[in-house]
Amino acid sequence: MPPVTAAKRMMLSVNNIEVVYNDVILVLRGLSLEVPEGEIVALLGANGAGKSTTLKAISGLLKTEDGEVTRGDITFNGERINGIDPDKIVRKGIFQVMEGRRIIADMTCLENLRLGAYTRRDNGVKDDLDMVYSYFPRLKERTGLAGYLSGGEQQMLAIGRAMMARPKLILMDEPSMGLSPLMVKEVFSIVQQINRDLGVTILLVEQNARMALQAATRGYIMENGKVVLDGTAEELRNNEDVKEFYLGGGSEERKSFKNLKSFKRRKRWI
Amino acid sequence: MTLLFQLLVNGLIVGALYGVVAMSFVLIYKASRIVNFAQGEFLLIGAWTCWWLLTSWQLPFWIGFPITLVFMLAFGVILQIIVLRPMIGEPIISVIMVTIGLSIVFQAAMKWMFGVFAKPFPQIFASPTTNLFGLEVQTVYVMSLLISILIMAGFGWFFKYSRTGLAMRATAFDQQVAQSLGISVRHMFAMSWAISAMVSAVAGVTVGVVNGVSSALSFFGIKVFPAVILGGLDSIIGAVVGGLIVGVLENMAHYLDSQWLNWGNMYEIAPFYVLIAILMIKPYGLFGTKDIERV
Amino acid sequence: MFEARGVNLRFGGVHALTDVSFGIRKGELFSIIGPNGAGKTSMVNCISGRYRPTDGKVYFKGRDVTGMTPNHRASLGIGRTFQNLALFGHMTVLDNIMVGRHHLLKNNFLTGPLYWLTGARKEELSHRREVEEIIDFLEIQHVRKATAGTLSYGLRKRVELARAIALKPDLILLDEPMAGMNLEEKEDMARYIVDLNEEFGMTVVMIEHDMGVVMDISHRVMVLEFGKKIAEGRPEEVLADPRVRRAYLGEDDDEEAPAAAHQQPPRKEVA
Amino acid sequence: MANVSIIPSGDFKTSYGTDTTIFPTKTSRNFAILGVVLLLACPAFMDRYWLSLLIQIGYLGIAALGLNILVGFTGQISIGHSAFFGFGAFASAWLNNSWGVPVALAIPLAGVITTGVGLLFGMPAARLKGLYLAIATLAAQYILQDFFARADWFTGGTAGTIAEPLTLFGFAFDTDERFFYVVLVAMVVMYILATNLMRTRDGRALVAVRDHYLSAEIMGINLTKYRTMSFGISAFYAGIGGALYAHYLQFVSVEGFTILFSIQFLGMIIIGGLGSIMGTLMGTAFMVFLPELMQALTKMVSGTAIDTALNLKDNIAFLREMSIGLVIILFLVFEPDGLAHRWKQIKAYWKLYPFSH
Amino acid sequence: DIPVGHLADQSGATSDVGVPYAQGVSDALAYINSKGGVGGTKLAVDSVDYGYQAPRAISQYKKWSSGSDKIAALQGWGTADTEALTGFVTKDEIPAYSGSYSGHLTDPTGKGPHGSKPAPYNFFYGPSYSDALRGMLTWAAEDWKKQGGQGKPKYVHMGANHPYPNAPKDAGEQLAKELGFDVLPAVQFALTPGDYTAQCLTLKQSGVNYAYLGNTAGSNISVLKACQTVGAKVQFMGNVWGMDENAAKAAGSAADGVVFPMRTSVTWNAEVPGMALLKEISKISDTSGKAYRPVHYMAGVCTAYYMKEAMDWAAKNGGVTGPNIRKAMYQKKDWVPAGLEGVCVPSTWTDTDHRGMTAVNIYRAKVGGDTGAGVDELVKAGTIKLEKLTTVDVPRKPEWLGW
Ligand SMILES: Nc1ncnc2c1ncn2[C@@H]1O[C@H](COP(=O)(O)OP(=O)(O)OP(=O)(O)O)[C@@H](O)[C@H]1O
Ligand SMILES: Nc1ncnc2c1ncn2[C@@H]1O[C@H](COP(=O)(O)OP(=O)(O)OP(=O)(O)O)[C@@H](O)[C@H]1O
Ligand SMILES: CC(C)C[C@H](N)C(=O)O
Ligand SMILES: [Mg+2]
Ligand SMILES: [Mg+2]
Repeated sequence: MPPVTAAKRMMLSVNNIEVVYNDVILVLRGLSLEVPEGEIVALLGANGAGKSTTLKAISGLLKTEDGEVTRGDITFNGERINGIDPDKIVRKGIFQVMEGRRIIADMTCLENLRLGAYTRRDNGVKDDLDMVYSYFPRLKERTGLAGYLSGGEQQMLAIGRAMMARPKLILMDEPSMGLSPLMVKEVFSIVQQINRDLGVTILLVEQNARMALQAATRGYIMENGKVVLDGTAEELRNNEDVKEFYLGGGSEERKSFKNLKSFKRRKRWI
Repeated sequence: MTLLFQLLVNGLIVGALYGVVAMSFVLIYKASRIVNFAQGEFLLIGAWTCWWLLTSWQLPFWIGFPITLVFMLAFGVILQIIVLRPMIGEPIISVIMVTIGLSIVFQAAMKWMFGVFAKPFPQIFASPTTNLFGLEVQTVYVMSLLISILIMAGFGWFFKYSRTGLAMRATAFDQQVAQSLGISVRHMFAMSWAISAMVSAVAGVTVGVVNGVSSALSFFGIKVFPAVILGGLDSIIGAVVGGLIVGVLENMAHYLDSQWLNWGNMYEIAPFYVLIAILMIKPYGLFGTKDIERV
Repeated sequence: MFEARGVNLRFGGVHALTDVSFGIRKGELFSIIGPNGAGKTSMVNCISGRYRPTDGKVYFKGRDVTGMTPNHRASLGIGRTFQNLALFGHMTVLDNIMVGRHHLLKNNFLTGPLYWLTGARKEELSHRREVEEIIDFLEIQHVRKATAGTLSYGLRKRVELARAIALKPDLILLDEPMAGMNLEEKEDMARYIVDLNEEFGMTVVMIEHDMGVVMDISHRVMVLEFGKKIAEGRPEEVLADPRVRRAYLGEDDDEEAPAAAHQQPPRKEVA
Repeated sequence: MANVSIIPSGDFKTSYGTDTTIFPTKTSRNFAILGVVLLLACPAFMDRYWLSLLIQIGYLGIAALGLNILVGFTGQISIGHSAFFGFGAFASAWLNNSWGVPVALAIPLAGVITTGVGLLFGMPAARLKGLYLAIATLAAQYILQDFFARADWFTGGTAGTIAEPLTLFGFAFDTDERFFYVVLVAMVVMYILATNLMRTRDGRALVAVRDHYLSAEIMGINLTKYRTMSFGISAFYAGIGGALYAHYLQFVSVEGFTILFSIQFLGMIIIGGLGSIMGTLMGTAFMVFLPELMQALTKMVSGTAIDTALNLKDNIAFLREMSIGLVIILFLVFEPDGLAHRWKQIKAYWKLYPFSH
Repeated sequence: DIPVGHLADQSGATSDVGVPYAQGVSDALAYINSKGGVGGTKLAVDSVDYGYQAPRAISQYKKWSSGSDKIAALQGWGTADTEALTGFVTKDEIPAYSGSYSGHLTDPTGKGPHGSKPAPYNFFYGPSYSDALRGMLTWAAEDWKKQGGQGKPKYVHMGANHPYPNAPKDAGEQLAKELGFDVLPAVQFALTPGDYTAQCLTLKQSGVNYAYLGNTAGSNISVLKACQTVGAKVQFMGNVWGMDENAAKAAGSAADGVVFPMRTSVTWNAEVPGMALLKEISKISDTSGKAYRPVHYMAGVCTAYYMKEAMDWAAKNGGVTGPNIRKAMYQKKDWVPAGLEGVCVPSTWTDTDHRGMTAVNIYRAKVGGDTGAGVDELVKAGTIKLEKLTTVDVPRKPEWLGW
């Protein structure tokens, strides 16, 4: 693992964890990663690699799905947090934006946003609400139940809800999923803004590797429940395999989706 | 005509009582999607507790009753911690079955502790009956009517505006999401059970004062199902309106029955016919929120 | 093959679709794009029958199907996948796909239980064979017996596609089939879709936000914004439209541009 | 919900046919056959008490299976199952008493008539969902109970009605030893039918409706038809179970078919495991044996030190009731997915032994 | 040993009356054993609480009726279970003594004009629900005259639409018509406590004079209280199980004046020879000897003693078997078990008529003052009094057999 600049304090570190679902299905097999304070770290990987599982292990939500961290530990600001209830973890400052939006369908946008700030006791809620609305004006217009929002609108709401919580660390599970190209750009710029202006550390799971590696400072690549490659965003962007499988293009000119019919190279990380 | 009017008044009064029990149902449902089959036993426990304080300790009603409410609050919390907490995250239907188990346990426990005979409450109000619109009614009904209005207003505000109220609704919608927002599902559940137990105790004491306390009081639990559904499972106002409707319906059905039909038990069955009819028109009751059907 | 005439869809005050008319030719790969909340999914819902237009008519194979129930449309040959996953979570993958064959199977609640006596067994097995072919095609053999609800997101999308294919539809509607996939997986998915279209001869309607894919594989594209159709035509034409660029891609567009410049695949004309 | 179905290695399937059998492996099939053979021998060595419990499990198990098809497989909760059970009981007795239909024919016919009633009361399912539907079935419970008490011509009114024992070719199945076989055959047949149903088109459609009715509809499934049909099937099973009950007890009275009984049915399938066919049988057995077991246990307690310490005496009855409730609660706390689930895990464990985990 | 099965409801829906009745049966049987049992052989009594659930009663019965220690007789309880077991006890020839007094059980041959099924092995001690009601109606007709009532008195049957309250409904209404009552349509109320104000308002409006309460105490109390509140002046006539000391206490002044039939000649505090034995029996479960026993307890003791004496006879005439016990039941006329004189009412069973008792003792509950204290104190203080009004001899009409 390449050394991280010593000056950076590790906000989150995941050490060699193993996760088992339903007492039998082993999903993560010795996964380690670190998130330095104040940075954006991207976590990339194929479908089913265990990215969401990793995030859930950190936020404690694994428990609610019959999953369990059976080995290794997770520390947040030096404190071991595996096994702690998810709501307590939120209070410590880790907030997860779950995959698939998961907004509360039978409440209005406003109520959803207010719930984002559930753990907060300060008076800034009102201002933050305005801030969210200024990022996503559509949310202000939609006064009906959140369940009737379009897919993309729900995604905006989910991100807005995380902003309302003002956490120290946001775990984002595929925030750009289902967003239009315009919105994707917007979301990534918001992610960067949150990081820069509010000083929130972000662990980002993304399929849009190109955008993710642009926004992030560091990245990890997962396969089959393990980290197979990591480095700074720069390093990853220039890695041949990453280029080929995540960014497209690779060494040659970018291929058309139409023409890659039969020819297919399987990836082989070292 | 006066009979009809009197029945109407009586229907409203009894309906308000149904409304109280219905509210305590809805409360648990709103926070956890659990249908509590032990609600009737909550009512019973409340009634016995109050009875015991009033007879064995000779406390005056105005002290014994609040103590009962506090006790029920604690009881709800403890019950949640011991029995229902381990069930968090498990299939709702299993939790519902647990409440059925609870009702069996409490039913037997109450009989064990207080015996199988109906016991009368000591006299509480200087004048046990009050004249309301030309109908003599038990004073305690009037009391529960007032309390229920208060409770209803309180809940209405609570779920619409308070942070905790919102959190409870979120918990009901999706426990996992609620937890991801930092809501302690345990606290929400504990609170809803506690308040629900307390509210049922109001109804329990009322019925107990009127009819004497006996295990059979717990039947009220199932009796209010139509009321809850009529109003809409997740609506506090609906619960009260549903209660009133069922109360009035029973009495009107009885009127029809006694004057013309002579079926005998129309008052028991009619609410169910009306229930089905209303549901066919409004599948989520009068005030219930529709499920969101989107793909 | 399919035609929408003046479709309007309103939910209370929300105008999800306003006067949208378009047609889809047989054998075409037709994409719908547009900003979030533009009404793309709503349009697909109008085709598959989940929503009934407040106004306007939809025709399928020359028939007015506006008032037809979704299940009836399925047997007419319309299949689809969903934006938010909608698998039968507690069934195995195999059973999920078998459900897709519902309208092709004949046995029922009387003949089914008498399995061996009524030919139900034979029928089930012959369909199983065809389902296995779909499974092979989409390369999901390894999860055949897994419970659908526990699969990862990408696999679930694939199972959904398999289920829709199992219907043997003439028109297949795909709502963001590649959301949540990485490049490699998108490539696979694109290949399946092109195969569906070219080899199985299905007409495909696809909603997708990845411009690369849309540009590369679709024959024609329609753009919706705020419920209105703002453009329709060949991908490179549509993409050149300044309104589309502004509303959908963002003005300082440079990433999706190559796709437009990219050499277009030769149009394959289908009768 | 187990993710992967675990099948021991060495059990290769060579055709789709062998992959869709009722029993996933040869051993499991052999065990099932062995079980039935053992049951066949039961009357030879069991006394009437045990037989009567097994008979109860038989007819209740059939009815409970119907409820599981409705609740577990189609996802529609019913709190009125005992009313359908009762209807089947009355219908069979009525067919036999008033129309002279031989009992052997009256039982299936009663099932068919009950199906009709089930379809009628299942009609709200076209529009109602979840608990709203559940309470509509509660209405069915009360309305039918009222009907039983009123319809003298059909049920004998509140006085109840006599049901003749089943006779076939002059042989009367009027003792427990004999009736046991009737119930056993009925049960095996009904369970096989259900298993077949669930692995064919309409059975899958029911589960699809439960899991995701919106996409089920898009897949070409007529929701109204299947939702209502599920009530029909469930009522059919209830009707058969009820009819067997009637001819076993030879007397049917309104009093038996209360909401408490309906709730007991729910208990059976929840404890057994929703959506599990064999689980239904296990759950039924659980609910039948539990009170008997508690009875025996409390009897053992009486007269011991515990008795004197707690001053139980007559209160022992309450102790028993409480322990029944407690066992149900504890069971669900430790096994919220039901017996079938645990059974599966045990099987999975042994199949992978010693490499499980 | 002579195995005897005892089904009781101690935890179920009718436990308010089931507990004292079962206590009476248990104590009596235990006492009999302490005195050497039947003909020197002890009774092996198995008391089981079946929670008023018929299926449980049945499986329990199967246990008792199979194997080598098949019970010689059964002490049972409710209507549903007794009727469900009727066929079985007939086939197994096990005499069943029950707490259900349904008229249907009084017809051993099944030849009664009202088409009940034969119940040759069912016995109960007390007037049938129907005969008790006939007795009260007869009293009511006279009472109406005595009170100087004008015109036809109005009668109404009240209760749930259940086998138990309904058992005497038709019989009562028919006799009421014959006696010159104006019979109004029945009014129903559930077997559970609840608000029955509506029922009372209609009673009041239609000016009912006499009403029969067919339910158990719990729900009757609700009716009594509601009617008191709305001021309906009705003479209520309770069922055997519908009124007792505990119910009077719970209903308080609302129970004042309610009339009901009693199976024994006296209540606990009476001074009759038979009470000596009863007090001895009571000590079995109450060593202090001070407990006040409600009427159901005494009825339970009587029932047990009839069985015991039948067994005595059987022991001397071929052994304690079911058929012999049944035969023994027919041996005596105006039978009072030895030692219980003045308590148990003389009864006669024949092989064609199981109406053991047709003399109906009618009592009236008197409640004066607050009923907060315990039942024994209330009775001692005279706050609660059960006063005997009269005895009506209901004719043993053949057409009333099994009805
Ligand atoms: N609740 C669960 N029970 C059992 N297995 C599960 C569960 N959730 C996930 N899995 C399994 O764990 C593995 C990893 O899943 P995970 O959702 O973490 O993948 P992912 O990397 O987020 O994939 P995607 O990009 O598709 O979202 C998958 O094989 C999946 O089948
Ligand atoms: N059932 C409904 N009730 C109310 N409003 C609805 C309903 N369905 C859709 N809408 C509204 O209609 C608009 C269009 O929604 P639709 O889902 O079609 O958008 P979309 O183009 O698919 O967007 P996305 O790309 O974000 O998925 C949205 O504003 C949404 O809020
Ligand atoms: C009500 C109870 C005392 C039992 C009664 N004998 C019955 O008929 O069920
Ligand atoms: Mg994921
Ligand atoms: Mg969409």
